Amino acid sequence: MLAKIHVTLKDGVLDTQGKAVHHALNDLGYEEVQGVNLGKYVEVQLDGLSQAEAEDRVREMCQKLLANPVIESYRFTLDSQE
Amino acid sequence: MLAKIHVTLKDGVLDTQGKAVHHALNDLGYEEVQGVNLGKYVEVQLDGLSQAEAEDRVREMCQKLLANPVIESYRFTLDSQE
Amino acid sequence: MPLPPSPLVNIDNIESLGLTLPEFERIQHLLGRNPNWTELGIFSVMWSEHCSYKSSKVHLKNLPTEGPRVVQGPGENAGVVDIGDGKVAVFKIESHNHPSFVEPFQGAATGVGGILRDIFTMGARPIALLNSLRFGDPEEPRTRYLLRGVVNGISSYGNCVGVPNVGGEINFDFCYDNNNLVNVFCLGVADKDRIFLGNASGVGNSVLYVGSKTGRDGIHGASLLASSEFDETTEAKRPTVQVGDPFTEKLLIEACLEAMEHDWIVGIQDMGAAGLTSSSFEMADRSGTGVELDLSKVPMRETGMTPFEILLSESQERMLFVIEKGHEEEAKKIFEKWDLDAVVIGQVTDTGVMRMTMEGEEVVNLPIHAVVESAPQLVRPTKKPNYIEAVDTLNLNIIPDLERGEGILKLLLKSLNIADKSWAYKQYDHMVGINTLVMPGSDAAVIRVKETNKALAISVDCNSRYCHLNPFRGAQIAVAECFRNIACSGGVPIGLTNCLNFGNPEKPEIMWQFEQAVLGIGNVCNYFSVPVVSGNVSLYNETKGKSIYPTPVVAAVGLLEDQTKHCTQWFKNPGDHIALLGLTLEEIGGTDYLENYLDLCQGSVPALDIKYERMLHQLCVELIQNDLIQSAHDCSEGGLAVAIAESCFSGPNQTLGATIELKSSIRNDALMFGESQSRIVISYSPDKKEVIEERVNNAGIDFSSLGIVGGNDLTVQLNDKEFIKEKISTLEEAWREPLKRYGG
Amino acid sequence: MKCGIVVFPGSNCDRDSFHILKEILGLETEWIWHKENSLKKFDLIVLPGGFSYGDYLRPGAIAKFSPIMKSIMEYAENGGKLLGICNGFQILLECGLLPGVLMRNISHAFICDTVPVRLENDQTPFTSNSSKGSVLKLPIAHADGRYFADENTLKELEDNDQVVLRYCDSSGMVASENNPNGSLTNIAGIVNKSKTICGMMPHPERQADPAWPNVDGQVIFRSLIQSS
Ligand SMILES: Nc1ncnc2c1ncn2[C@@H]1O[C@H](COP(=O)(O)OP(=O)(O)O)[C@@H](O)[C@H]1O
Ligand SMILES: [Mg+2]
Repeated sequence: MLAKIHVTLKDGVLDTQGKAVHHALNDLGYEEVQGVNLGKYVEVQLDGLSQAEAEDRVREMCQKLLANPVIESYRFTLDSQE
Repeated sequence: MLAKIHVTLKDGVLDTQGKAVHHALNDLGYEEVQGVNLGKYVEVQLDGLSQAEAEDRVREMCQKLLANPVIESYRFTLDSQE
Repeated sequence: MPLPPSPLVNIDNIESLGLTLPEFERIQHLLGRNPNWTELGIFSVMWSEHCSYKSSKVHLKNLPTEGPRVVQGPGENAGVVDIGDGKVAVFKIESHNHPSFVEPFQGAATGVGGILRDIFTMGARPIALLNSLRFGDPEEPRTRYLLRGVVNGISSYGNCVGVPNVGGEINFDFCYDNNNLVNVFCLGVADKDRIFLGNASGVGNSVLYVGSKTGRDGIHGASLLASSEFDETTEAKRPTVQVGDPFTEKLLIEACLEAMEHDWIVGIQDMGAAGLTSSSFEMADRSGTGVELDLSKVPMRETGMTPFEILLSESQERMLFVIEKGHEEEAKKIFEKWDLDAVVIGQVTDTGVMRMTMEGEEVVNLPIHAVVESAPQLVRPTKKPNYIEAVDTLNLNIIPDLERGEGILKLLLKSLNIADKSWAYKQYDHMVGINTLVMPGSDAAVIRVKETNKALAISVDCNSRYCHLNPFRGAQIAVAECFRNIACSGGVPIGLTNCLNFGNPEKPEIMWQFEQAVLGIGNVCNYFSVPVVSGNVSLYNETKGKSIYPTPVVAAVGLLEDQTKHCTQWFKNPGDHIALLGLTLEEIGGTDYLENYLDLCQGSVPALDIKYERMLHQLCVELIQNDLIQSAHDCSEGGLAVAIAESCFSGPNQTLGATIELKSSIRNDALMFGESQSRIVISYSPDKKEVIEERVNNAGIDFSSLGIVGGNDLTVQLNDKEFIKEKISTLEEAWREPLKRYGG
Repeated sequence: MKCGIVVFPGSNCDRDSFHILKEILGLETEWIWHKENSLKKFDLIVLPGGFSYGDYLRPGAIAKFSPIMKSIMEYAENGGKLLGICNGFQILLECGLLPGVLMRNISHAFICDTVPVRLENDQTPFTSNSSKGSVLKLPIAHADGRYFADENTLKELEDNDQVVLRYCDSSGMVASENNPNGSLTNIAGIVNKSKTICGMMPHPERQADPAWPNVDGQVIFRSLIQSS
């Protein structure tokens, strides 16, 4: 099973890196760019868990390690084919 | 329009961060974790482009700035509702 | 799992591995049979220019490599020089030019990783890094991308492993447009009786693999994989750039140094270029032994790797140890403590043969000495290039002399080659380890040696425009300037390392440049009795037939017996006197002044009198050791005016003005912006005037009083006429801003 | 006074702190290996600077789960004095012993420099050897030093006098021009409510050896000695 996790900054936390990329894109001539947000994308390969178990476990991993609750939020999907 | 871009390391490129997170998760007792890959997730807000135009422009942005073509690959989707 | 079939060995794929037909015939002759594909791969890397020095070896013999302080000269992972008190300095410089052009961040980062391993492999704790960087036309957008990437890569890797990066140089010139240079230097300190070498002696001893797992990264040359035997998609899947993992490197440093406290280590070598192949072959060859390896035991990151791939992989952060039989578990325990893989992959034998198996099948059986020592040694033809005559002349009469100097001074201070480099070095942790007595920003950095009263001064230098105009004298000046930087900090040079960056050696003109530059380095080192103890050669720095300027980068280590007697380049107190040690001649050939003002790269390179140069250095160190001077700054690119201006504002705490008065019969431009060698600007408290003048006189060095520190302006009167008057803050801004703005 | 210095994999200022505490200040000092599960008795524990676990994912995120951290949390909860320098500060925030986060510098680049900081509170065991308002020149060396916390947390920090160091100019003026990394209100170091745990981005251990003329960093260690 493959967990696909997105970790992004919470609303209201200044995304300075996103802002920098935004500027860089505008400078490169992409004036259509109105905003950029930068986050992390984590893929975790899991073995031998049911869908429900996996859900709990991955949520825990996010809370404990993958996201910093002070500034980040997370969401994930589980992909069983892989 | 919202472009949702995933940038990940190409196969065979050492993922130092993924490796560290993998070890950490195993040490924390998540023995079911078989592998971890760490990538970037970028959301780019675009204005006034058609779907086809947006596709070309976002591909260009990825090649020029958002991904490092030597070691990274990228994929994206376009979301018109937003 | 059966091994996938190897490509057949035939003429086409011999070339795809970079071997020539005569080389192949030599291999057949040595073996008395055809090599298999894996064996051929081994020959291809071991006989490559990079590993065999086949074009350069005959010339490198002209460098002095011996001296009473030399503990280890060239030939090992790094050079070792005795600094007394039971300690040695271990150092080397290396290039990572090509990888940094393909991927600037990772290329530069892995360059730092590689040079660090060369140092701690010898048993030394790395205590300082330097870097020498060259980029093309700053107007090209790609140049900016490369600069940022390289600086970021160096900073990420060095900061994470915790070795301070204390100096370097950054230079821009069209000639580096498609061939940027990234040279990195590392200095370590070890106990003299705990030096480790790359030996594989003692039949029955174990070969231990330590560190990161082996992947398909950096398998020698994409060229080699692009052979018709592979399909297009294979290549896309196999990145040729290596990715550095500074965290693992840090663990390796600590674990190796801990292991080295034990007596069961026989030999150690890092898996650098040509990975497992060069480390295993070279170690066995040095000891005249044989080795048996089971490649299936090599820790692998990917599945399905072939022996060829395992042997040629350049995955980073890996070391090969030979340890005494019976101590395997002890060794593994130490590496386990640091969470590192450590696996016995073979044994030392007495056969002189490298025998490798995979899944029980023999895949390599080669006579070690033949592989390591029988690489063809070439005596390539040399020819003085035609351009030399043309650029050597400069008619001063067609260049009108300057009436005023502010404009040119600002132009020079603003030029990226002279402008402040703190944008780069503030991204490097230059203090970690708390040894950096003189931080970047002065002529040479000074690093204290804990547990002693000593310190080491280090500097890296090369003016490649000089080397283009006159490779012999250019190389001489590179060494002279490097030693002068060290003298200005209070040190006496005790060892040198060099990184020779040149174009295609198959061209006689390039080989001539190479030969001349090596002779130039040898000449000055001989005269100063400073041995060359390590180095690196980087050839083929050329694109579409256009070569870089010859760039023989040198780095030297100087000794300060008393670490408190170090000096910096900036003025300290208003009211101090300023003077010039040395003589200014009417020389403007090859200067930054000509290049920036008139767009000319022409003329005779400044003269160099090495006897005078050495007397000057001895005097400077004597003045510093006797606490007679407050500052000493070497006068180089941009000449006297730039040196004085830098002394005004390059200090970390304050900016001071200066009032200068000079009388001279030579041209104004030569006087203020000429680059005559063997000159040092000093400042001192007025009450030291007599003692200093007496010592200078005794030393036989020319002395000119220049003026006084203080005020808010830099004013220069030449022969009673005002030549420069400018706010020092304006000049400082001109110097501080450009690289910051450019690097952004 | 007995000091312990924790060594995480990737710590690289551990030896520097050791040198200052033991060789310069003559204090009894020991290493604490991150894989240990229990602690001896200490009067001060230092979480040193560096790149624990390579700073991969986020600085301090993985170190928080090192085996030793359980005992360190207990030690801290029982009032033991704990000083986190740079990466150590990042770890203290990740494990919640101090509030807030340290984000990427506003310049996005690593900064190594020596900067003035103003002492904001002299009523803590980490600062008592100096006086409020005095200016120290201390080295910084980090890529992730931009202090951030939500408004309530920030207010609480102010109300309880928990800010101990702020970036300033050489005269002690705190203004945005003297903010090297974009930290909220120029915060360079804070303490917990009971003032027993301190985290700071500047490196006092780098400016405490008399081989350099400036030994401003000794203020922090001398305060700890004084209050022990
Ligand atoms: N790439 C770099 N990395 C670190 N320090 C650098 C770099 N480039 C220049 N510096 C530092 O900036 C100062 C000025 O450099 P430079 O003008 O080349 O010195 P010099 O001419 O005396 O050799 C020196 O202290 C040097 O070490
Ligand atoms: Mg100099």
